[in-house]
Amino acid sequence: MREKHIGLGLFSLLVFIFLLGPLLIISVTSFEPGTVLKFPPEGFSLRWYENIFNTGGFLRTFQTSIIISLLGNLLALLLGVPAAYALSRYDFKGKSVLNALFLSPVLIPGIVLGFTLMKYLIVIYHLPMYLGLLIGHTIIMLPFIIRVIASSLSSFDFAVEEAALSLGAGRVRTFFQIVLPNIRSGILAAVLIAFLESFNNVDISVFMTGPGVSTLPIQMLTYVENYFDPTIAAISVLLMVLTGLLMFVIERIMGGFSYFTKR
Amino acid sequence: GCGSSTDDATGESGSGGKAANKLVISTWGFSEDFFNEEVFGPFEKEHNVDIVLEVGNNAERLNKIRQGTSNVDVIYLSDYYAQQGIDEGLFEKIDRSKIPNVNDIYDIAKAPLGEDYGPAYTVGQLGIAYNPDLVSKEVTSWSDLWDPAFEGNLTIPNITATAGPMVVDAASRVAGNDTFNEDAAFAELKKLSGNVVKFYSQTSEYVNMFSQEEIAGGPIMEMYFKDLKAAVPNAKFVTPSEGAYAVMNTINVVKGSKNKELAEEFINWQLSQDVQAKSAKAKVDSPVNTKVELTAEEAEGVTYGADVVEKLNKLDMEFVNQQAKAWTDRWNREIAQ
Amino acid sequence: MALLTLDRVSVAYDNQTILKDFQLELEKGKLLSLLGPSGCGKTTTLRLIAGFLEATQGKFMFGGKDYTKVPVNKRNFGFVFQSYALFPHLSVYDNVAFGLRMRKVKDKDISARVMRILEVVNLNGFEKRFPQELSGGQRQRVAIARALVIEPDLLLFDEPLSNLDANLRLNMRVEIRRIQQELGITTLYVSHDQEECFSISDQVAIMNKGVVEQLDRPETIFKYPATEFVAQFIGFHNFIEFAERSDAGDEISLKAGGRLFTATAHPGTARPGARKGAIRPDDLIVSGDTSADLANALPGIVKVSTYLGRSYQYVIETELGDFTANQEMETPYLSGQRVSLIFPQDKLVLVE
Amino acid sequence: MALLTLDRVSVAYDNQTILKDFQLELEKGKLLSLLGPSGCGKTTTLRLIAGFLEATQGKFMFGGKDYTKVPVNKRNFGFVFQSYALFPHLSVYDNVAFGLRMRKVKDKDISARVMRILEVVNLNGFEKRFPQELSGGQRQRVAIARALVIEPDLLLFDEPLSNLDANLRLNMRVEIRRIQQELGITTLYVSHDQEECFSISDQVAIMNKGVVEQLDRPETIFKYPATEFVAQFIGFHNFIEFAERSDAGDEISLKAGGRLFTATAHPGTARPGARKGAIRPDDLIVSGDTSADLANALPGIVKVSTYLGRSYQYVIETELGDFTANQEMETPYLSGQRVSLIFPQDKLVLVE
Amino acid sequence: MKKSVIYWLLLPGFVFLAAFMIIPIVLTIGSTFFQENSFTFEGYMHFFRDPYFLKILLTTLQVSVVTTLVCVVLGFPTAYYISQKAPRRKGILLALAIFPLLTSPVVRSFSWMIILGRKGLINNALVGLGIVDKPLDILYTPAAMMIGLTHLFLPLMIISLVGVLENIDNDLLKAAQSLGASRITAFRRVVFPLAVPGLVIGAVLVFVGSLTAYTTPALLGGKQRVIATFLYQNAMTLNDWYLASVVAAIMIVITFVVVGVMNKMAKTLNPKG
Ligand SMILES: Nc1ncnc2c1ncn2[C@@H]1O[C@H](COP(=O)(O)OP(=O)(O)OP(=O)(O)O)[C@@H](O)[C@H]1O
Ligand SMILES: Nc1ncnc2c1ncn2[C@@H]1O[C@H](COP(=O)(O)OP(=O)(O)OP(=O)(O)O)[C@@H](O)[C@H]1O
Ligand SMILES: [Mg+2]
Ligand SMILES: [Mg+2]
Repeated sequence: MREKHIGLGLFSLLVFIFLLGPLLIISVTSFEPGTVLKFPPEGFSLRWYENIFNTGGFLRTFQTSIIISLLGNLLALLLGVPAAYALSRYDFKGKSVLNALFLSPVLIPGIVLGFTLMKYLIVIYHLPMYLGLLIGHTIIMLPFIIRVIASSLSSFDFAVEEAALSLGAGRVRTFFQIVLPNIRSGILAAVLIAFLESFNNVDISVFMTGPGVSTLPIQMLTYVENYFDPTIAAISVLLMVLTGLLMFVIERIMGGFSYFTKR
Repeated sequence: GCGSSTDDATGESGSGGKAANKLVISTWGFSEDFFNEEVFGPFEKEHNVDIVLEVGNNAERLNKIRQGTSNVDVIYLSDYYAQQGIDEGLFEKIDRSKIPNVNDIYDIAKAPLGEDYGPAYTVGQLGIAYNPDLVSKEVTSWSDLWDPAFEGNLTIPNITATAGPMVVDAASRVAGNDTFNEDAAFAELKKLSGNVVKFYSQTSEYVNMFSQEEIAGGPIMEMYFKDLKAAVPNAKFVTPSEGAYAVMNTINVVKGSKNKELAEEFINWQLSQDVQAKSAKAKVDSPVNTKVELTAEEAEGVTYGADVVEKLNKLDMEFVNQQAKAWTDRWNREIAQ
Repeated sequence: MALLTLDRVSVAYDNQTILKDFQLELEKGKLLSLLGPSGCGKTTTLRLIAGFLEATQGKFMFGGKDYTKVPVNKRNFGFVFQSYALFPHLSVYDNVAFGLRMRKVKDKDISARVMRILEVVNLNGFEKRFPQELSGGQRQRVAIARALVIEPDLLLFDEPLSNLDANLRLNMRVEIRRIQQELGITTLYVSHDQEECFSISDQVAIMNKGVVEQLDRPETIFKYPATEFVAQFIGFHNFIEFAERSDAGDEISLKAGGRLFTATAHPGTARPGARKGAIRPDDLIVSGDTSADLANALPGIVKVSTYLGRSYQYVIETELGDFTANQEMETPYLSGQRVSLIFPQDKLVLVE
Repeated sequence: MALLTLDRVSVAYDNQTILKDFQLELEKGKLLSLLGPSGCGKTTTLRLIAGFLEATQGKFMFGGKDYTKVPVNKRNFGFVFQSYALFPHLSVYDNVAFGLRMRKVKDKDISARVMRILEVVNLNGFEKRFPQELSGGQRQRVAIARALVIEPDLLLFDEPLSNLDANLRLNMRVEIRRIQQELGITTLYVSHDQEECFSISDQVAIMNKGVVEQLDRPETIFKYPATEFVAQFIGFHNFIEFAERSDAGDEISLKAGGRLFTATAHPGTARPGARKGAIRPDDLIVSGDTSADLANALPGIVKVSTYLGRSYQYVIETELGDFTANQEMETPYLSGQRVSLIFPQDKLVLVE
Repeated sequence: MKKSVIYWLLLPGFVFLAAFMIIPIVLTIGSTFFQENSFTFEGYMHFFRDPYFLKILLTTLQVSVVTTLVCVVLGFPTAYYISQKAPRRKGILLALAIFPLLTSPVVRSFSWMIILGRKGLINNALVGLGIVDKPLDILYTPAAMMIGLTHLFLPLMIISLVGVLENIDNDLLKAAQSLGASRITAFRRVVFPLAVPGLVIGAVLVFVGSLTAYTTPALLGGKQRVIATFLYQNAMTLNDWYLASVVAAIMIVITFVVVGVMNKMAKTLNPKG
């Protein structure tokens, strides 16, 4: 049976080459000493990495991006997890409507959503810019959180939940101690997708940034409108390294990616 | 420091706050280090004011001004977008007496959008850059873009880019019209479309394509030529015989600013010989102040000298703005196919 | 008064009624088994009592209080699931300790109690394993340990031993019964294994299609099934429709196909109208003696003969239909052989 | 030659060896049962044969061909899973029809065959239901129907009846045996139910810790277990360690605790060295007659008495340890009563 | 479980979305039906009468559908492969799969230029091997656009699929195989339908993403226009939010229809999904 996997493995390898090949090129070009992206690079230099740290905007907006993405994620989890639970555990009237509703932020072109949010949150509701940015990001994360968690709950054996209840655990406690640990992989996947979605977001952020408030993608966008050097490639590489480290930490601290294991 | 303060920038919309010692400037965000050190920093020190920056491209920043979501005092915009702001009444009229340095700048830059509104603090030129290794012909004129030498080798700016309308104008000239003729321009552009590999929206695309030899050349602003040269040392920049186009960036005071006088003070500072010279030498912006003197080396890649600047073709931004929608539509239908 | 009372309870899935006007009573400290065919609603009844299901009507009383609306986790009932329902992310130890932790038992006591109960279910050494790493039977034993360890007010078992092998099943049921009696835990028990039910129960309820057909002490049910369904279910596989019946003192005279039979009138069999006779295969005697005048006998021919381990099973064709009889013997009768079927008078019962 | 041969096969999960040098042979058309305690490797053996698991070493031959590397779907073996493994997205009908569709059977024939087999497993009317909407027993019946309907070269059953009630279990096992014999399908059967195994098997293999302890005809195993483990497992719960043994013709004389016993020397019990006696609780006779000189008898005191439905079960304390005996009787002996235990000479066997 | 609890669970999310998104969007879209205070379909008629617009709409839909299909074809086996791996490997592979999301569109398009360009790796290889004698035009064609979009959205597809695939009981696949299904058939008839919920999520994300994507088509797509181009031009350059909202409304309706159709199809594949 092992041999049968070879075809599949080969196919997956090609897909991974497709996904990662361009990243390899980016990584290589980020070491270009010259002021213009080149492939193959004409030498080796870390100057564009230095440039990231010397250009004030990147660190500052990186921080903002992280904070917004994390806070938004937390908020989306608080709002989304109960909803996902209700949607996958129970049958009730209006379920399909609510399902569609919770998915809807994905279905609206980002720029229109961004513009509308700016018009309403900032202009009409008079929310501070930072809060507006947070709400906007929460909105776009919510569907990912709800759908991914709901789909992993749909394969959860709820008899296990009943067992916990019968042993005296309250509903809330059962949820946190029994249900949650068993859908870890779903939660982690949801959080990851949502985080990336938010971290990379341009459409919403473009409208929700203002004097002193900006996110990394916006900063990067601004940068490439004016510069052509490999700094952005270097940032991409750093982000990948950072993600890699994060994964490594998850692996080490939380006992590995058993988070992604079945049941 | 300026720009780097994220604090209290959030709660500002609508409320005045400590407006007296804070100046919000909306700009593109390039050469931030240079601006912080040489432009904003000294001004902050001299006037005991905190400068807070909003960065982004023209359209985004103008949109925010429209919605009033940010309490910007001073805004840097290209002339095309500044004209939109003016048409929509978004800017304060300036008091030129408060900006004495305006008298030292090229005429073309003094009031590109009318006496009531801000001057251009930099004027660059849109010419043609090309890679002589790939183009057999020596390029001297806009009409050379139509030459078979550029077949499948050319990029031109998209209509929505700042330089887009300039190419439309150039096409009209190539078609032999002294005054702008829209139909002729588009007919000519349609022919050009065959040579075009790609319409570029961002200069970075141009630079990348150029360095990878996906293109041999096309219209580009002189300010970016140094980057092309870094990639292709043989690259050439020419001012076409019909004349290059003036690319002007203006600086205006936003309506409702509580710091109008300080804002005008700032505009004056931006036009000062000191700032202009420094930014020219750092190759950040081409100077408009006539008192700025540059050596030949310093002038490379910079649009410099009255003789050059005064010869530039200048579009009527009000007209361009009125036509923008129609041109975009025609461009999409007739050219970009 | 009964500790537990189900008072005309109905339960439905979607629109399909599973239990209808269901009645059940159980006294404190007793063990009652629910026995019935697949799909008759045993699990449903247990789930209702546990609080996982809501009745569409009726009342559930426990200890004199109305429990109909009491939430699951406030009931302090232990439940052993048919599908184990172990916590996949917890080790065997933590699975068992869960209920104790919920009760804020001290860590030291937890450890002692968990280890003791794991010993009871024969799983010492498995504390650190996770459910995925256990065989089916091992999982079920963890489930039993988990429910037992909390010493609940009511224990609910849904076929707890069905995946265990015969020996373990034997030990476990003795163990369950011992613990149940020692602690005096009132218990409701569902199983397919009749012997299991009979051996550990104070009372047995035979269910059919959402209704209790008979609720009695095991001995009574075993000997005197009240209805044909119960009789069939507990192993009276042979039935005779008698045409006539006349009761005379201790003896009941019966007639079928022109033949006369007698049955002893036990208190349980004195069901007035009943004219259907029932007898177990084990109680039917197959005799090679085909002489005419045996009492309560019926001539027949062996149709099928199967080895059952201990005994041989025969299907015997007679003028009153086919009968099944089990008999221990060294050399079996062969197919086609003529035999007599003898219906011992005290083993023949009458059911409705 | 055997149709199926497992030749010194080993299987390991991670680093833990489950089967070690496992040997098994099965002849065409026969039904062999694997019987053994929970966790002994029965399921593992089945999965190996089905092709779901790979042996770390050894060979699996089927029909004279090396099947070790043949992919699952080319084996044409039917498998009934312990955990059902029904397709949750398919209706009962489509679940059963799946295998036929894979064999490109015509829609009309599929329909006929599916409906027939659903009738066999007593599930007509359930065609449109989905697995989630069935009770445990109903699910298992669907799984059986799904495996039977394709009439496979080899049928593998993993405790197929464990969730069915006694009656259905009885019907189903007769049905399985009938189909198996009619179609001559070679079958491997795992069950915890000994009676089930004995009644339907041509051969029974008793497994212990990944090894076959005894493989024989059911009658032989039932009467003459070869080892203490097998004896214990199939219900010889009473053991006596004899100090002396002397064989003389048909009879074996034995001595324990100063008492003399005799056992009949059946061919199966003539195990030279064996000096451990074993006897079933059912075969031990409990007598109220405590007079000294009964043959093969041992005096004792009743410790525990339990009702088992048909009979009473006694635990009796003697000088040779505790013995368990089952006895049918109207009025039971009471705890504390002095009794005699009689070991019928032909029921006492000697095991290793 | 009281019914009301269900609604309490849903309420916070609902209120949040309603207040901050639904109402604003409905008002924005609603306003496209009003010009000078009277109800009108003008904005929409304008578009649907214009064959030029319809053609672009069609092209965009084509690109989105093809991208979605390609993502399914590439993503499904890969996700399955990942889901079968031991936990540790699985985590690493998933991490690798999401890396593309971390790169800026501009650098990414540069790397595609390196790969697909006239002097790029592929053309160099093709010409070098003598398979073609003139470099192929791949960059700046609709194909390049689809490649870029696939590269961008494939990770989302993979993650969504791994989420459901890893929860499918392996015994089911084995049961299917034992019933005579080849690995592929078992996959198609059992694993695939059971993975449908994840597939739908993945497909919706990819489809909507491709439909509304602006940067990637703009950078890689050459002269090809997509519908998002109009939206951006109107919104950002021409400051015509009325038309932008009209285009947005059209796109929203299309997505709802497509998502609806996908859900329908999913239901027939897996009625219990
Ligand atoms: N979730 C459900 N939806 C619809 N019908 C159901 C559901 N669960 C059970 N049923 C039906 O309810 C009836 C009773 O089911 P229950 O599980 O109580 O049976 P049971 O007596 O425990 O059977 P078994 O001995 O097979 O476990 C069955 O006919 C079953 O098909
Ligand atoms: N995936 C696994 N990983 C590790 N150990 C396993 C795994 N599956 C089974 N085992 C172990 O292998 C041994 C044999 O398991 P198997 O399932 O074959 O037992 P079994 O005889 O079928 O038992 P049961 O009658 O309880 O079903 C058991 O000790 C079990 O704990
Ligand atoms: Mg049940
Ligand atoms: Mg097993």
